[in-house]
Amino acid sequence: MTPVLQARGLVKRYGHVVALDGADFDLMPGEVLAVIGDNGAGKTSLIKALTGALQPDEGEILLDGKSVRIRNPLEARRLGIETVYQELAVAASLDIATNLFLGRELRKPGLLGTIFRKLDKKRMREESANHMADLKIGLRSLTQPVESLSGGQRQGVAVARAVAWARHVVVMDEPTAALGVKESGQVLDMIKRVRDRGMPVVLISHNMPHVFEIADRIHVQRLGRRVAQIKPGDHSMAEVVAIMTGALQVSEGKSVVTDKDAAEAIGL
Amino acid sequence: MTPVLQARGLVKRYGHVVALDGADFDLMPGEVLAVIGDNGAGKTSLIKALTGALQPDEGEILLDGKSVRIRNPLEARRLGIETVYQELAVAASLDIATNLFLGRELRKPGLLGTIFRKLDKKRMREESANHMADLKIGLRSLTQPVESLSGGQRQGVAVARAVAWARHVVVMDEPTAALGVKESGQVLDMIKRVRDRGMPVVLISHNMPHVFEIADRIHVQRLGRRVAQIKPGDHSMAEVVAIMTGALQVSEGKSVVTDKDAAEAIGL
Amino acid sequence: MAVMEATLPRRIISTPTAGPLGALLLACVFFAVNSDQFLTGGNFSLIIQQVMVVGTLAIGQTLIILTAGIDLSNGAIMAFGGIVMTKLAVGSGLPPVLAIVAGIAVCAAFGLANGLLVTKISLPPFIVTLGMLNVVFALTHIYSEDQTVTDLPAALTFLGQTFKIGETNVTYGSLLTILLFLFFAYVLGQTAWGRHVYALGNSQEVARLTGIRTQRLTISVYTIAGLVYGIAALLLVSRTGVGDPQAGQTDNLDSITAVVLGGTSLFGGRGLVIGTLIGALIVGVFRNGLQLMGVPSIYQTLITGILVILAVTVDQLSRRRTR
Amino acid sequence: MAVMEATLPRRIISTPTAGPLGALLLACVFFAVNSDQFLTGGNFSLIIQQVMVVGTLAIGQTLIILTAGIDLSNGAIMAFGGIVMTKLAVGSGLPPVLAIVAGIAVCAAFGLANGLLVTKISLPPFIVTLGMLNVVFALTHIYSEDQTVTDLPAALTFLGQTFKIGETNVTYGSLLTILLFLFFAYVLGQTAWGRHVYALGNSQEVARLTGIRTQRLTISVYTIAGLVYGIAALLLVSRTGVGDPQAGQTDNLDSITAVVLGGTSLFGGRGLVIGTLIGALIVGVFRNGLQLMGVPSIYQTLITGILVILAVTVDQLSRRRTR
Amino acid sequence: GGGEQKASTSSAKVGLITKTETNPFFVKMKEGAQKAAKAEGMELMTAAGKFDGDNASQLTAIENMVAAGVKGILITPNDTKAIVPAIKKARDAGVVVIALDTPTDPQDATDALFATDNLKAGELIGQYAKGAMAGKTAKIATLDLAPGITVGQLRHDGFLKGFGIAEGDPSVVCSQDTRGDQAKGQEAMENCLQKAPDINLVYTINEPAALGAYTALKAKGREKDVLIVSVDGGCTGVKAVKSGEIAATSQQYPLKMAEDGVKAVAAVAKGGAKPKGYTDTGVTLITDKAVQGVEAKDTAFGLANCWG
Ligand SMILES: Nc1ncnc2c1ncn2[C@@H]1O[C@H](COP(=O)(O)OP(=O)(O)OP(=O)(O)O)[C@@H](O)[C@H]1O
Ligand SMILES: Nc1ncnc2c1ncn2[C@@H]1O[C@H](COP(=O)(O)OP(=O)(O)OP(=O)(O)O)[C@@H](O)[C@H]1O
Ligand SMILES: [Mg+2]
Ligand SMILES: [Mg+2]
Repeated sequence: MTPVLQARGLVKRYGHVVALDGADFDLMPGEVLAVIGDNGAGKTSLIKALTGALQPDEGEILLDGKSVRIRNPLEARRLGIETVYQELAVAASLDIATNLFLGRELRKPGLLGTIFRKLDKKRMREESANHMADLKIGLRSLTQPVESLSGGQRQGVAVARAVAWARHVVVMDEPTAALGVKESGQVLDMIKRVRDRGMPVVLISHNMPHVFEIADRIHVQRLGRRVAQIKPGDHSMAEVVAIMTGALQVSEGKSVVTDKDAAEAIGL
Repeated sequence: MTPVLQARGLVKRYGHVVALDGADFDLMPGEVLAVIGDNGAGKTSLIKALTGALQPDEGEILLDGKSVRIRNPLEARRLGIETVYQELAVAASLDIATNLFLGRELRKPGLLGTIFRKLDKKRMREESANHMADLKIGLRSLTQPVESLSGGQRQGVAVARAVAWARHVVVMDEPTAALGVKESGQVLDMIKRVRDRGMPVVLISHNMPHVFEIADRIHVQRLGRRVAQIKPGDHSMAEVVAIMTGALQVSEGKSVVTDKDAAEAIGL
Repeated sequence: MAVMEATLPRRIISTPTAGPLGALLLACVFFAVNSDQFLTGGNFSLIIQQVMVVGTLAIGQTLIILTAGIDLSNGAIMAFGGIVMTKLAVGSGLPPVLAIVAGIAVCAAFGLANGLLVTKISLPPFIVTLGMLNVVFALTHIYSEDQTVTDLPAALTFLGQTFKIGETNVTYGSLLTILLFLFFAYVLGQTAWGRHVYALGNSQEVARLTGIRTQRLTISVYTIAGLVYGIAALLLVSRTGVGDPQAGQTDNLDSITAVVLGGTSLFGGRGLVIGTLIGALIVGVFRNGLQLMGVPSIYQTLITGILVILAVTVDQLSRRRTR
Repeated sequence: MAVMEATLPRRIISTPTAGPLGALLLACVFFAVNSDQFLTGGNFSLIIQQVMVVGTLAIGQTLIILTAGIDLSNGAIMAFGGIVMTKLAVGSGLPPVLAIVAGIAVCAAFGLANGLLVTKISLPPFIVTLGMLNVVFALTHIYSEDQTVTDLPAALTFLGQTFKIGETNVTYGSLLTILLFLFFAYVLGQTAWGRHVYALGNSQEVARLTGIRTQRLTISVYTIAGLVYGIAALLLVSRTGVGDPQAGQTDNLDSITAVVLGGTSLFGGRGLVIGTLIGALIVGVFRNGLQLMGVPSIYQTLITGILVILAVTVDQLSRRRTR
Repeated sequence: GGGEQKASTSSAKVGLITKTETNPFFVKMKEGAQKAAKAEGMELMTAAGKFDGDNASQLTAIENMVAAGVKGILITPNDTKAIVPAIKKARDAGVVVIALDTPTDPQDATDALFATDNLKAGELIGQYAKGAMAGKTAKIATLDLAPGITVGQLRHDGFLKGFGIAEGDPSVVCSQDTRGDQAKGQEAMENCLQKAPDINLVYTINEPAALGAYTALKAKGREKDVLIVSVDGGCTGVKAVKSGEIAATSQQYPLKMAEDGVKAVAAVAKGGAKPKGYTDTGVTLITDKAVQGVEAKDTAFGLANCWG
């Protein structure tokens, strides 16, 4: 099977900080791939490189096996890749419906739309209401500016937008970090439904229970590199955490202890 | 025992949104109190009111049983209340050490400090390094601006600052939301250590495992009000979640099912 | 949380133009009481004629400020455009209409240049347009040889002609200005381009991540603003009947004043172009009213300064109350 | 992540003043090649004298811009301060030193007024200082009755006196200006107040939540800036030898130019006051050099405009390279 | 301009500092200076203030020109008093300084003065207006320059003097600053007419302001029965006098001032004596409808001698 989205040897430097240090990446069709790693391991940098939000200094990206250059987020979007960024890409002073449709607004049918380019605000509001309802995020009004929402509600808007528009891949950078238990559950359900539609999902998360609940495969990022690709079933949560922190290493599918003290500390 | 920090009937309105609708609050000496609730339940608004970051429209706040008015964050700080806000109160272009000491800088000893008011940058850097090491947050350099850190590293800085300075109460609004597994663990350890020093901690979190691991008591916030105060031991996680979402109600310490469908849905 | 329904009066108060509108009405009431000549159709027609040039410049300024930019070069660009269209119309044998088109095109070109510098080299708009101000100012004087251009063909002064609404003479230029405001209110409020301008002003990074081509958008904003300055040039020419190389030297700050008085945030992303119209009218009403009251020039300056601050204060306090 | 050690040259390039400094040096080399009279101690002393007034104003402007504000009223405040100190010194029988103190105090008072309006009513600094510009301008003309004040006592012109460094005559005013820059570099970089100014500029909300008294801090910044404008007034008086009610009318934009050329961000929170000195010198060097080359004045305006843009471009590109 | 040629050590330099960059009056002055400099084989340097009243820029220009080694400086001072110390320094450094158009205060702060008398220019136009009104009750609007600019003040005062009234006379029903700008002149006139519709005499600081006033009057259909008088004598202005939009204007001669100034500096450079005292370059009332008792020339003369 050709991976849907693939990267080889990505490098990204910020001044004298190396955020990506030859990172590889493989996303298979129809899977939920969790990307985990310590803070600063380069997870966000990795997916930003994959979605056109930053340009890697070196390395190659392949979509459906073909080498591509994704120069900006718009190109990624055109390729059907939708992303929920960690910094919540929502425009604070605009309302929820406008945010959901930002960059692909609906116009009124007929002359009003083609010549006068008038927006169909009513239809966008209705469709937004449906998308938000899918996610079961309770909101009083779709016309209130996003800045007046709570952190979690705002996150919900970003997730709803990505899921509504994705045609090829959905990438989510810590989508549930600010969400409540109920809302988190809804996002996880949403991810499952997206996968059931046959679309692969990349999920960055620090929440191990979530990761183990939903991921088909786990990509472990460490010091700017992929250090392991594992299946949740093959390892315990503690082992995975140990791999993440460098206490264990995976070679040929088997875990190898490298840092004995650390491994003991976490109870292996 | 008098509660350390107490609130009665707090009300806060934003235009026609009521964020706090007569909320009560009690924090006992030496305890870790978790505040949980759905997105938009008014958790952040509650603790902002308690820490001087916003002025409630109605209601009373009591510190050690005495009614107080906390007019701004500085007054809260003077009363020994330190807070990690959800929006990460760090100054982006300043370095880590400066951020840790923002508002209570150390001056050089002697004339240089008293007359020339010269900062003792070296000492602040050293002490910062200690604080950050306590939290075991790995950072390359304390002189890099905070904006160049990853989201998790930035969160770490905010937590380290609060813990370093608190003298009376520590309040943390989702401190681990952006943190990796290792870093989250370190923050939880830190909270325990603070409690062991005898200082009470208020922890807002959506992470139920964390809450159950560390909280002595749980304050459940719903629709701008406290709807329950429970002990983690008395209820299962599923029950607590049900209370949070309104499927269960607590009366006289016992759970009562109010929304049968919802309760079934979550498997009670 | 309980939900209160927003009642209609509450809604009106909470629109961002309510404060400026209140200030404008207050000013009108004040001058109506203090001067017999103020409250006449003719005088209002006059005020609109007097603010139409700065008002039109302020439309372009609003667009740019909404993207969190600022334009210090707009008055200078307008002056250059005015000289180009009048010199071509009078001296070159070009048909007047083509001369007008050329003048407007030159303004749009300078707008484009601003936009390219702001996006392609990521320079701060303040400094780009400050530099451009000097450049265009110098070019105007070099190209015009400091000669006022007179004896203009009718096409260039047509907008200065009047027609009657009831008893009152209204110039076609005033009408065009009002139409421009309505047009841009529509564009900003009802089209995708308009929404993107707001998103860009909220945060360039957010707009970029949402897939908006921020560079292209920014360039289009500056170019369209330049085009609007070109129309302002035509309005100016038609109003004064000459091509004047000295024109527009204080119009950059005046147009910013109108925008800010109209409730638009200098940090971008918030504001309405209709507010700008109100802001321009506030300035015009004060200048006219004070003069009718016979206040000496220097005191007019004093009072205008105080009232600019006061108008924004009223606006700010009225917002605070609805919070 | 691997860590590369920052080597020394790399560090220098990455300081925010490297770009401006490079632009300044380039300009100096260019003029040294193109004019015999440029590269002399006397000429450099002259340039410093010529930029010291705007440079000092730009110190206050830097403080305010670092808080994400802006001050359009600084030139006008300086002019008023100059009139107050000269009129009091000449006409009132007040000892000259007290007259100076009074003039500086008046400037500080206007700064305070700006600060109060910005904080207590949360008005945007742009509009507050724009209003204040008009108010102070009018007051200057009313108070001075449009008369230039001459025959000043020696105390007011002392800073215009020179002393010798080697062969070169240097004015005490130049020295004071340099000392002021060093003082504020120290205050911003080495004291808690300075750090708080940066924090405030990064985000007012963040500063507030960290327990900084943002209102008090903002007011102190505007007041201190006003005080510095008062010193600029004294420098101006000592340089021109008169109290001039027309002074300073373009100094607001000129001082902002110096700040921005010096690499300080107009969005607040980033920048160095030493950069401002470099920025002011860039402007002064160009004016002086172009004059020495005999470039006609309108072309000087043109070239200055182009070079302002170019200098910031160089700065921007040099930063991009180190990214 | 002469700036294209590089600074050469051989030819002597002369500096010209005008009030502002852009007024056609000063452009003409530069033209005159340029012509004379070429004829004398000198190099001309120019500089200007940024706005009317800008003393600091002129001061800086003097310093830079002295540093560049000019033999002499011609200056139209923006601030007649404030510029004096700088001029003294330049003269101490051995540079000849000549005031053009506007005298310094005190006048002997410069070596010489080549100028028109602005007060006289105003007086002429005032006398003319008095005659032209022929006993009608005057309702006057004065469209002035800006607060505190000497030329504007002198012309305004001269007009009142020539008309035979004092400052504050009730016949002046509207006074407004225009900065000499056409658009502002128009706006000021519109508002004046709104305030006092029966205005029948308009004095303006210069012809652009006069033309602005004319446009405003025309919009009201009043252009025939209101008398507009002005000062300056630019070609656009004289044309407007010819076509009857402006009744009369006092013409000045910037070209001659500058030419004479450069020649005087050239003479010094060649070892001649320094120029001294006041040379009146003259002012002439230009009108096609002369009135008794006020000497005037017609527009044919005006057009032959106009600037701009
Ligand atoms: N714009 C930037 N400028 C400088 N350094 C940066 C920038 N963005 C990221 N970095 C650095 O690159 C490294 C990787 O950052 P990244 O955001 O990819 O980490 P992450 O794995 O997403 O961490 P987290 O889990 O905390 O979100 C970090 O050390 C960070 O400090
Ligand atoms: N500045 C504001 N303006 C308007 N409404 C606000 C503002 N701040 C909060 N709200 C509203 O008040 C309600 C409570 O918000 P709050 O931030 O306290 O919730 P929360 O419990 O902290 O949610 P989360 O878990 O998502 O952080 C929300 O509905 C929010 O939209
Ligand atoms: Mg990340
Ligand atoms: Mg919250």
